[in-house]
Order: sequence, then structure tokens, then C-alpha cells
Amino acid sequence: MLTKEQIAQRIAQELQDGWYVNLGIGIPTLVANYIPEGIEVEFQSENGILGMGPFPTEDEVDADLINAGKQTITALPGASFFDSATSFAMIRGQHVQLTVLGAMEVAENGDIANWKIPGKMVKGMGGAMDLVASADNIIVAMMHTNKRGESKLLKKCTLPLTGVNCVKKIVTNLAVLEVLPEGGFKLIERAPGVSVEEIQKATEGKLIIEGEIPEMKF
Amino acid sequence: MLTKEQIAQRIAQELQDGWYVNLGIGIPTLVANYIPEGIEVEFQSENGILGMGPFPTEDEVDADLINAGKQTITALPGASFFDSATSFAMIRGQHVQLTVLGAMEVAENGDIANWKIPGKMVKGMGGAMDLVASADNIIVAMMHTNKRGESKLLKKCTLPLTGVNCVKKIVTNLAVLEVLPEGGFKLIERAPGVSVEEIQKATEGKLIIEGEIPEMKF
Amino acid sequence: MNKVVKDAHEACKDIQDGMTIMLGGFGLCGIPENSIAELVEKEVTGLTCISNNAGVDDFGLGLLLKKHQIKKMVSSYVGENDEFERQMLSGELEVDLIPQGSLAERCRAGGAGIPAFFTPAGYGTEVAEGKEVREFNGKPHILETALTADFAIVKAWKGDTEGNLIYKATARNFNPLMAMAGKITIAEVEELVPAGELDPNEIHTPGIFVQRIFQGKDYEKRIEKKTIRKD
Amino acid sequence: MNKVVKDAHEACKDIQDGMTIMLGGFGLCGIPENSIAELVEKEVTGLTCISNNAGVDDFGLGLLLKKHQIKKMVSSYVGENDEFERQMLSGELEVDLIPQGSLAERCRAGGAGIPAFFTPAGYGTEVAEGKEVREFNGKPHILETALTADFAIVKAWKGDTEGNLIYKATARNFNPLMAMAGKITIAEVEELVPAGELDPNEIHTPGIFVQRIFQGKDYEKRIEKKTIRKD
Repeated sequence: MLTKEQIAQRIAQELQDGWYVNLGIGIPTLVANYIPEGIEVEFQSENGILGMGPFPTEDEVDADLINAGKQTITALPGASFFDSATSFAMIRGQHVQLTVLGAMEVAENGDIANWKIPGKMVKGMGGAMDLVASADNIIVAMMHTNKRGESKLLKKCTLPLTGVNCVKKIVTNLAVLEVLPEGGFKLIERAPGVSVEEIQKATEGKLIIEGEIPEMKF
Repeated sequence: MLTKEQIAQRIAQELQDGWYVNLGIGIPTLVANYIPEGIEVEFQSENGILGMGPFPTEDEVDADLINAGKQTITALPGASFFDSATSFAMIRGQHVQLTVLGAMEVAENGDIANWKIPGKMVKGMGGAMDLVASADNIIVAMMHTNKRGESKLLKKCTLPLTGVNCVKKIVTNLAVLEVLPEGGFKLIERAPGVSVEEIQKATEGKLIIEGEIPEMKF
Repeated sequence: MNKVVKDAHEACKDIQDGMTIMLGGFGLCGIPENSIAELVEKEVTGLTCISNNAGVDDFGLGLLLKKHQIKKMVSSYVGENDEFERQMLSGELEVDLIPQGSLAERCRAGGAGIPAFFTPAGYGTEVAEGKEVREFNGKPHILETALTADFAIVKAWKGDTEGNLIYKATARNFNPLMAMAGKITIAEVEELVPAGELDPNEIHTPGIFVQRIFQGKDYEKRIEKKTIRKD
Repeated sequence: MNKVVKDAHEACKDIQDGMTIMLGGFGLCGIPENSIAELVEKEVTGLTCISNNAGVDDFGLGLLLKKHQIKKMVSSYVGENDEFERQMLSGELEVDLIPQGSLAERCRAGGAGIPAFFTPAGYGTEVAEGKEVREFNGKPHILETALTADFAIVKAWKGDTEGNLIYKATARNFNPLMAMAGKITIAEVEELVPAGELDPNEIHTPGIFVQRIFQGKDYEKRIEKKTIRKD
């Protein structure tokens, strides 16, 4: 089973040179720590920066320079600042090549739910609905099951949706899966030491297994 | 009968302190020469400048600084440059308080035609359709009749329209007229030495004359 | 065209109970601190506030919430505020949640005279309920309408006497869009300079969108999540 | 993320017959001179050009018109060009005339993933023919759709190796909007600098919108109507 860091590390293998990438809060944020050698990517944060750098040192902290998670950040050489409409023009206009975000539930048709739990305080969708409706390439980073041990990969989402038919790939603590256009989670890789049976057991939606399923490599 | 300069001068009397104003080419451009004492207005040119100044001296000429008529200009202190979408956001969003433009025909319901003559080379509408459809306050500056002596203030426009129900006021070489919401040209002022009869004769559309019509004052 | 007023008190003098107000900022970054303090002081109530977030318990719009001055919030994310939660759950506070990109674009549209536009964001979710759906390029979109406000209140880094504004870094966020969409737009700035001192090429909000400007004071610029690296 | 190419020749290498190309500029102000010269040199034909104007007889897009490389022009105003007039009247050239503000907004929409929007411009005129009409706030509007292009070619004053651009004065015009709307966007600049030399706060077009950038040369910057005052 993968740690959160390893999920991020596995997702980082998907990065391609020259991509602009938007990382959600939580596990997705960690992806920035594992950019493969020889690959250059640039991070967009939807509050209005391209070319987001690492957290600042104590001396560098600037209240006017934060990311979408409201954390203080730095700007790399070549960065740019812009307003929120331009920021979402980049997202909606598909100029951002990859979006990585967390989810509470993903359905076998690519539907995603990650913003609202009925009966609980609703904090709002922030930019998540724009991101999932727009991105050509969405990877969900999440645990395979919830705290009660129930599958988060479902036939149909039970929570209010964030977007429909949009998730293309999922990386969990157990596996890498693709959402097929015709529906279903196609198993691509297993986490080291995790069996196909374990993944099957943790997956409520339709799991498609073809041939040998390799273990992830790091 | 007014000269073109006097038409511009009369229109300039309509200016109010603090207004942003867009002037079309031809007579409207001349309005900038007659801003009343004690009044501050700022000129917008739709290619992307607010705070347009006078023409440059030979030394000041800058190919990157022109107005919508493609003439070289200067920028006053407090000017700003912006892209064409922002420029028309100002116009469409009614942030510009007054638009002055020329016309080939105006109808008694406020329709205007000023961009196309069937059978002749069509140069295009440029920003005219956006301006007339958006502005709250449009003054047309034109001769009362065309070169063949025919009225340009009509019951109905004969040329392809630029916009509908939009003209509020007209200043010609003969008169100042308001277009009433219910239709008709209400005569407000006569040019010095021009009789109501002369204006009536030169106006094909419904002319509304109430009481004494004063002469314009300069 | 001098638009300078003395302070937040003068700038906000005609903001009245029941009005709709847009407030710039993302989290606590780039919020109009002086004007918010003035609205608290003024005890104006029944406000509809359009702001991406709702502040924290003791800063930003949280200060107005605490005094029950807000009737309705229009935001994309409101999650750092206990009092907000309490008022929402008890039904004292109406909340309209809007996807962040749609919120930004709807403000811009309001300022730009675009009454409505299609966006893919929110299709198939509760955000789309009651909205027209139309397919473009094989993909469903929903029709969203423009937002405007009686007052927009923005915070900039530098401004001049004609209302031209320059924002700093990510404190720009919603400020330029809301500046376009206010019937009256108030700008508070960290540094107010005479017209002509800002480079016309570097202006983010042209003065035409701003009706009143003042030199703000005592900016706290509170940081929500100070995150530092050690090296 | 180095996007620098050697010159216009390399930047335009895969522009092919029949493609749709957006070109920035207003009149001859802010046009991509180097790239236009390269397209002439390349003899690519059957182009659909989206550009606010069509150049003059011997400069700007007029050079492409003269060699019959343009099949269709999409513009708001085309009136300074005799060859244009001849080709249009003879039916050799298709022309789609669009109100200037709608042209600008349609390019922005294309880049921003907004497939369509309502505008009042053109209602009741031939521009509205075949378009949906809807009333908002008691005023009729027409539905306009987004524009995109195979290539957008823009001209900036300064640019960096990551494609960030700064325009000068009114040479900005359509350039930033078209930069957003190209599947591939080419930027030619008067001054190309290393990433980090432009202030991130002053950038007009963030590099994400630009795929190729090169240092242009021999800019003529012809003036259409030199108008001077004597004092």
C-alpha cells in the first residue's frame, strides 16, 4: 500500500516536459516534490499565479503572495500574476495540461464528487467545478477506501457531484486505474505487494482486469 | 448655418465634468477642441487608450501610439492603455458617458445608419455597432441634408442599419434635436439665422415644434 | 478628474442597508481592510456581499458576519469561519455558492455589458439546476448571467488620483473584475500618487472603472496559512 | 520551459494551406511584421485570416492579399486597401465583417473556453441575421460564438524565454486576446529577455498562452496617418 507521498510520487511520473499543471490541496500538492529529472513543468494556482515556487523562507514571506490553499508561496523566475477571470480562462480554455485533485467518490463513468456532504457544513466548491468541467486531463489522487473502509470507486456517486464524465485516471494507495470512455475502471498497475484480489475487494464499481497487472515502479 | 467646427462647438456644450467620452471620426473629433472652461473630461479611443491627448509634435511621434482613426496621438498624465476586449468592456458596460458619432441617416425612432451603402465598397462597421448598441447617451453630429440636398433625418432609414432606437440627440448645421422615446425629432434649438421653416423643409421625419425655439448660443 | 476622497468614512458614506456589495480579495489576501472596518463602524445591515470568501472569525468579512450585518453571501468557498457556519446552519444567513471561475467571469461580464455566457463549469451538478443547458462542440454547457453591485470595493497596491490601479502579486485576484462591475466603485490603496506617476502601460484597472479612491492606512495584511520552508 | 525559436521561418514552419490564422494589430500598429513577411515568402495559400484590419496595399496583410494567399478575411474594418476592394467586389475574396467589440470578445471567449455569449452590438442589423435574440434587462441582445484559430500570431514589445509578453501603448490592441485563442500561438518581440527579467506584475500575456517566441528584426513600424501639431 502506498503512502500519500508515494501516491504523489506515482502521479509525478505522468508529468510531461513543458506542461502547465494545477495541483489541488492535500495529496496533489505533494506532486510538486517529485518532478522527474529532465522534465520542466510549471505550476498554476487558480488565485492568480503561474510559475509558483516553493514555500518562502521566514524572510521571504509576503502576505500578497499566496496559493489557492491560502499558503504563503514564492514566485519562480518567469512567473506571472493575473486576475481570477484570466486564471480561469487558462483553465476553461484548456491551456493547463493537467489537473490533479482529491475526491470523496469517483464513479465508473468518470463522475466525481468532492465538495459537499449532505448534513455537514458546506464549505463550497471553490474552483473545483471549473477545473473538472474544463480539464482535458484529470488525475484523481485519493485513498481507495474511506475511513469506514468503504470503496470510493463506485458504480454511481452517492454524494452531490462536482462534475460528470470527467475523471480520466485515478491513483490510489492500492492501484492506478483508467476510467474507460465506455465506463469502468481499468486496472493499470498495482501498488507494490497489493494483489488484484485486494483491489477488486476495495472497488465497488466495475473493475476491468486484462492480462497481467504489473506493480508500480518508483 | 453652422460650420463643422460650430457643430462640434455646440456639442461640446453638452459635456459634463468628469465624463469619459468617445469621439468618432470626422466632426466628432473636433469636439475635443472646444471643451468648456472648468470642465474636465477624458477621451477614450476604442483601440485601447483612456486619456488621449493632442496630436504629437514631430519629435513625439510614436508608431505604437495611435487613435481609432489611426492618427498619431499623445497620452496625457493619468492615461492608461488596455486591450480591445477591455476597451469594449468599457463601452458595452456603459462606463463611457457620452459617444459622439457621425451618421448618414437617422430615423425618428432613433435608428441610425452610418456604415454601409449598398453597391459601394463596404469598409466595415469598426466599433460603431458596439458603440451605438451600448451607449446610454449618443449624440449624432452631421449635416442636416446630404450632398444631393435630401434630408438625413428620416421617418425610416433606407440604408442598412448600424443600430436601432439608440440616438438621443442630434446636432446638425441647422439645429439641435432630441429623439423622443415615443418617436419624432423634437426641435430644441435653431442655428443662428436659420428659421423653423427652413429646418422643417430639411427634415423628412416627424418634426415636433413646441413653443418658441431659441437660437443656439456660443 | 480627481476622484480622491479623504478616507473610508467618506468613501462609504452612501452605502445603505440592504445594498449589494462586491468586495475584492481571495481569503484575506487583497481585501479592502479599511472599508470593511468602516462598514462595521457604520452598522449598515441587510447586506448582500459578493466575495470569493467570507473572511475568518475575527478578520475580513467575518467582522461583518459577527455583527449580523450580512443577509446573504455570494461566494465560492466559505470554509474558515465558525460564525459563518453557525449562521448558515441556523438559517440566519443565505448563502449562494458559485464555482470560482464562474464567479470571476460573471463579475467581469457584469462590468463588460455581457448579460450572459455559456460555461461548462457546474454542468450535471446542483449548480446547473434551473439553468439552460446547451451543447457546443459536443460538450454540454450552462448559461450563467452577469453579476453587478450597488458598490464594488477593491484594494490595490498603488493608485493615482484619476483612479488608475496597480495590484501586487496574487492580491490582484477578484479586485480588477469587481472594480468593473460596481455601479459605484471604491478603491483603497496602499500608496496614492498624482496622475502621471504610474506608467500607463502597467495599469491593471483603468480609472474609468473607479469612482472614488483613498489612501488606506494601518494595513494588517493578515496571513491565513503562513507556510515556510527551512533552508 | 524554453519556447524560443530562431526566427519567423522556424516559428511558421508548419502553417499550411487552408488554415485559419489570427493576426494581432490595429491598422498597422502592433502587427507581426516578421511573420507576415515569412507567410508571403512561404507562399502558403487559402488562408482564413482573422484580423481587425487588412493592412494597406503594400504593407501588413496587404502583402498577402496581393499574392492571393487569403481566401477569407474576418475583420471589423477593411477600408484602406484598393487590392482588397478589387478582390472583394470580384468575388475572389470572402469577407466576414464583425463589430469590433464583438470580434475582440469572441477571440477572448475562444481562448477562455466560453463557447458563446450575449451582446447588444449588432441587434436589429444585418449582423444579427440568423442569430438568436434574447432580452436581458429589457434590452435585446444577440448570441455570438467564440473564435479560435490554428495559429495566432502576435507582436509584443518585450518577451521572455517562457513566452511572457508585454506590449507597448496602443500596439496592445487585439494581440493579448488572439494570443489566448490560437491552438498554437507565435509571438514575435522587439526585445527577447531571459525568464525572470520581466516583472511578473507587469506581464500582459502570461506565457501559458504562447507556444513559440522569437526575437524579431528590422521593424518598419509604418505609420498610417502621421498627424502632428505645430507648437
